[in-house]
Amino acid sequence: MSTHAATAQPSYLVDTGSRKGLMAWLTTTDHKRIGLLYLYAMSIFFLIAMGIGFVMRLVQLTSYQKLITAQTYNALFTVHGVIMIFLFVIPGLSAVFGNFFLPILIGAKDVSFPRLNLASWYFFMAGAILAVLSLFTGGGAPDTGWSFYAPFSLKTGTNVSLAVFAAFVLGFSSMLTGINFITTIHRLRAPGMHWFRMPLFCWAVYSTAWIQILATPIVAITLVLVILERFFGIGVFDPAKGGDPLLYQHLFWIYSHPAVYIMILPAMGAITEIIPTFAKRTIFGYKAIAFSSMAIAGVGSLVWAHHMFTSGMSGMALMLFSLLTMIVAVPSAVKVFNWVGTLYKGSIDFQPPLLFALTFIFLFCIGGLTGVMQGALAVNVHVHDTYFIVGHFHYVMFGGTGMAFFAALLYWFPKMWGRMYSKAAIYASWFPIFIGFNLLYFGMLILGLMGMPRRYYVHLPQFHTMHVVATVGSWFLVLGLLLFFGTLLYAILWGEKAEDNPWGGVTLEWSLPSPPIQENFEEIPTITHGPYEFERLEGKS
Amino acid sequence: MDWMNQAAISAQKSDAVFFYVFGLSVAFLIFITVLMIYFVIRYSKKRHPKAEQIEGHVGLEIVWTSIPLVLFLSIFYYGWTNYEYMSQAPRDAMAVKVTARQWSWSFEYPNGKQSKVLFAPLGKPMKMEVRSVDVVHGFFIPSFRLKIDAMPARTNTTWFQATKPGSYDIECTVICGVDHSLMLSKVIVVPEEEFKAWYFGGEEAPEPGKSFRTAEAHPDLQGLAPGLAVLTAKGCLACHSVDGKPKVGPTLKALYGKEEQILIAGVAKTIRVDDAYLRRFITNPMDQQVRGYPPAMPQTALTEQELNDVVRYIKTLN
Amino acid sequence: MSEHVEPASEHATEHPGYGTFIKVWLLLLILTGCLVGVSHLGQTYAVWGLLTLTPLKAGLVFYFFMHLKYEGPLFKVVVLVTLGTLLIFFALLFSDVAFH
Amino acid sequence: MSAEPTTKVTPSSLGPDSEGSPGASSVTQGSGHRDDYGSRLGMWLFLVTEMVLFGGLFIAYSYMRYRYPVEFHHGGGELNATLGVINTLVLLTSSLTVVLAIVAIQRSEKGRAMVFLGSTLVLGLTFLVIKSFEWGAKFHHGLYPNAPHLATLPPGEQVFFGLYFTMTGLHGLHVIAGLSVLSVMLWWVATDRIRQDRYIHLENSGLYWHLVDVIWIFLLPLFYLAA
Ligand code: HEA
Ligand code: HEA
Ligand code: HEC
Ligand code: CUA
Ligand SMILES: [Cu+2]
Repeated sequence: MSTHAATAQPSYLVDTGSRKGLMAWLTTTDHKRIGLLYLYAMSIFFLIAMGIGFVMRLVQLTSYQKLITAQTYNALFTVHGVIMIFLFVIPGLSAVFGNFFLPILIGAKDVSFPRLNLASWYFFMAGAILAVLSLFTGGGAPDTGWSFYAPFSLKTGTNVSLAVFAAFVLGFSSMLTGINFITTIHRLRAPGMHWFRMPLFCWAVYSTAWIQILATPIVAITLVLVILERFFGIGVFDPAKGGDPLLYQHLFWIYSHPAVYIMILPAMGAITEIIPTFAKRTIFGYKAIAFSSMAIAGVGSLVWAHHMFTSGMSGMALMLFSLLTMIVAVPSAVKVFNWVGTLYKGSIDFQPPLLFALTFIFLFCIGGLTGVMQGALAVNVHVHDTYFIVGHFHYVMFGGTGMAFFAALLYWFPKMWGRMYSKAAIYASWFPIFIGFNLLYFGMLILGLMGMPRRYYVHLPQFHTMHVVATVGSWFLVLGLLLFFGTLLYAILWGEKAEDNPWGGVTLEWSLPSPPIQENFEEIPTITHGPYEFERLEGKS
Repeated sequence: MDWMNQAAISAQKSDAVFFYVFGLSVAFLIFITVLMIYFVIRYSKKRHPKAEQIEGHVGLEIVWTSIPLVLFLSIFYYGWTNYEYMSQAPRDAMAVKVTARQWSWSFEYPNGKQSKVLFAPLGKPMKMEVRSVDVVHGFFIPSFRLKIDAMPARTNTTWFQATKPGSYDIECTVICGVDHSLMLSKVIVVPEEEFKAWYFGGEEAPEPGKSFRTAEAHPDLQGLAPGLAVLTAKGCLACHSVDGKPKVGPTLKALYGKEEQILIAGVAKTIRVDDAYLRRFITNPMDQQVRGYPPAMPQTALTEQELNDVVRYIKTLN
Repeated sequence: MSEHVEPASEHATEHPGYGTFIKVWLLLLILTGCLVGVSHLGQTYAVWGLLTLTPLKAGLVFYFFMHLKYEGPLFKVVVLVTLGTLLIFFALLFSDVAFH
Repeated sequence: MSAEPTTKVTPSSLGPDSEGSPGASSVTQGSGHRDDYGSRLGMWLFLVTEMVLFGGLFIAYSYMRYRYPVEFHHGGGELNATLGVINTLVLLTSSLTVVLAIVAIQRSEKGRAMVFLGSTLVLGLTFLVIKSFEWGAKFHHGLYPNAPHLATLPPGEQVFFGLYFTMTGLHGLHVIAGLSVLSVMLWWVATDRIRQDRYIHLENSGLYWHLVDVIWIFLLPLFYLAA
């Protein structure tokens, strides 16, 4: 590591241009800084949406129903869902860690279109601001749920138009990021970095980017149609004019199902980086994992109507979509097995990122397996639109994408800020997070089986006990999360200096100083071997 | 077996698939978790200082691709065939028109009879023709594991055959506006004769649901508290329990002094149950509606004395 | 970048001249004429015309005007993947509408 | 707005020192070298999103047409097929002039390139003018969404006109965007920012314009020849 002692270039955190401070950040085209811009913005949205989730749990205790009316509650879960989906999990890992590490991992100095990259961030912020504006203008916060089902979304007096437009702008940001990443991977790989030498995170980001550009435009146009419908009454979704609400549902889910794989693929990619580093061995089944990413992206685009099994589709469609849903679960299973296989005969250095990665696997499996239950037609008829679904998607989105986000943050933290956090505090936060999480969301699964519908302001008495359990779970979760974020925040500000390679990783980012220099590499490296070759490291030391 | 109030054939069909997937899931989850923990301990840095660089194993990849694939396909097949059964109504099913509107359900039977709660004969197939007059709603009977969306300008159908007499919740599952969570009703399953008596009876025919509930109630009025005697004699116990069990109407147990949401002319209000409320409600049940219950309580003539007894008795149930 | 499938940044082939494009344009005009003609023959013909001639016209624009002919395989794959995806969306959607 | 990000941003792949060395040995590294191929790839990926955007509308169209075959037939009868065909010819020709402009630039024939680009702009404007006459006529006849007259027609026809205005309207917006971008290109040709060794922006704008043309190629039979 001593080679870096004499680096000529300063760290990317130091302003060198003519602009200083905030302005330097807001006009930066450095992919690392843009990654951090996303991270900071996103953390704020995430905290707000979590706060709303917390309030929703209190409402279900029934003691707060005087403060929160039914209308407000409907607005709460809509806003909670919109923020979590469009402002957190969809851009999530791709925009933060993809931006920060994709160019580094393939040995490039930046993405292909750095200014477009900054523009994407501004689109993201514009969308976020519009979303917030929609809460306080027009008829008030939208109350339709994040899926904006027509014709309710056409008739409600709330400010659906602006919220939907916000989602459109956010979609635009997501597409531009996708275009940028695909081009970057095709054009900017370092000499010798051929496709199968890329770290698997890059494969994950690559397949995600393809979904981003192939699916997002569909939701963009769908949302435009909703706006046109509200302003001009074009009648495509409005049954009063001959339109068809089912068409809306199809178009919405054509995007929004693939979107769930936009959420999970980069998360899986991050996990695939973490496990080999702490097992000190090469990944098990490199190609299987790379291809399963592409397979998930491909088949994942073909299963959308499993969200509409009770909507009265034709029997043919029901059969096909249920079948395809089962098939899309296979590549996820392959990944899980390969991760576990990577632990086999490793030399495991147990550290916080690994703990969260393994937690990811456990929670994602529960989420995925409940997904498979929902995919079986006979079961779906019962659990559709109940808390079982709510439980499922919190397991995959929070237990999956969220935990992977945390794991990735812990893993790359020393690289990004050049500082180290307190491991003991992180371990301590894990227990309340894990216990709280399962009380909260397993409680929801049980509620769903009992027949508790989702998006209910008040529940029938037989559901009360489980609701209390879930709410208590959310309190544990808060406790853990506050400790977790507090620890990291403290470390960013006052943490001790981190080494260049604290975990003994072998991918390219660990060959850089912490934090990395402005253009990543003094000299573009020439790649002569695969991404996870740990013997080479051993040979050296 | 009575898993979560299983009360129709569709529920048995759905639960069978559920248990199949659930069993597989638990097995795989335990297997993966245990293996993970075992590896982390067995191959920790201390116990296993030097990692072996295993790049993969084609055979294993094939195994763990094809076994899940086969299992998933079997889940699909089982789920699909059982669903086919759950969704295809037999020819002789009685067709009931279910109409959803913001925010209530109504049911119309082939002979034109209408009701706010759904009456169904035990062991006979009933076909539901579900429509909506405004936005999308969801017609859901948890105990039957049955759900179908109510779409505007389109009729969706499903069917059930109840296997247990009783009263079961109907809930709306698709967000449809501010009172989405109040869009509830009941399905009341009674023996066929009783259903027929109502169905073929004229306007005055008593609503079904008495027999299985009067069986629970005390037949002998002697020695009962005066209020309870009135409740029994006037048939209130057909719909109300005094022990906390929900029936068609809310239980009378611990009712007094409770805070409740009621709807007056469609507007939700929170009130505390007191003497005046009880009297008003019993004498004019249609003027207001308790959240979560269909507006199905008939007006019953009670003397002032009976009314006093009833109210006093309800107070004693706290 | 050694094993790259993509060609280097310059156009590998010779640039086509004015003539090629004018010929393609003439062909496009003729095809449009055919399409209009065919659509007068009745509903079935019109639909068949739509399904065959229109993609053909679009293909010509893609292939010549948009220079796909002169690009490496990557761009062709990109276009094919896109069209394939759309086609599958259509097909799966019609598994619902067409079997009601 | 749609075309702008890509076209505007492509210069960023041209670093400060990119002018001199088109044939640099290692193709593309960092921000130091110009990557025309990468720019074109980016543009094509952007076109992918445009294709899918309109693809969504075509999906909606075919769904509805399947539901209301007769009404769509009637609706198509209300449209002016002649204007539709003329507009097709106009757009096809404008597409031709754009490629010819590129050929001209490749041959360093600046004057010709400007004439070709100019004709494209004129043809594009012609298209918009014809279009506006057409829309005007529809409005005159009360055939627009929410019009009292339209509400009396069968539901399927209301959907037809809803889709007609949405799809031609969105296409029209793309024409306007394309024209704006091409005007900038004309200016850049005039000021020699686009020249024989450096015309990637013109090429990308051309790609965009052709796609707009292709979309119209589909709109013609779907709406105007549907009857
Ligand atoms: C990160 C997001 C994410 C992910 C990854 C997934 C993954 C999956 N989802 Fe989920 N889903 C959502 C987010 C996600 N989902 C959301 C947000 C909704 C609700 C939207 C709304 O209505 O608001 C939803 C709803 C939803 C529904 C609709 C429910 C309904 O409304 O009726 C269905 C139905 O099929 C479904 C299925 C699946 C399946 C089969 C997978 C599969 O990809 C899972 C694959 C993984 C595994 C299977 C686990 C690992 C495998 C093994 C351990 C192998 C061994 C197992 C066996 C052999 C059984 N999901
Ligand atoms: C990544 C996505 C994500 C995440 C992480 C979460 C996190 C949480 N969600 Fe969310 N949820 C969704 C995505 C997500 N949700 C979506 C998409 C829906 C569907 C919406 C719809 O129906 O349209 C939904 C719906 C949903 C419902 C169903 C509403 C209904 O149908 O009636 C509920 C109910 O309890 C809920 C609760 C929670 C809770 C308690 C958390 C907890 O995990 C939160 C834990 C954290 C805390 C408890 C706070 C910790 C931080 C602080 C305390 C900081 C303090 C900050 C402030 C006070 C501002 N969510
Ligand atoms: C056919 C069934 C039926 C019968 C018979 C019936 N009720 Fe009810 N009752 C209901 C229903 C349903 C409700 C909920 C009312 C509503 O929402 O309109 C209710 C509500 C009530 C309430 C208000 C409960 C609350 O939670 O606020 C009281 C008190 C009550 N009934 C008393 C009686 C008495 C006394 C009798 C006999 C004289 C009686 N009921 C007979 C169905 C019935
Ligand atoms: Cu009706 Cu929800
Ligand atoms: Cu899905």
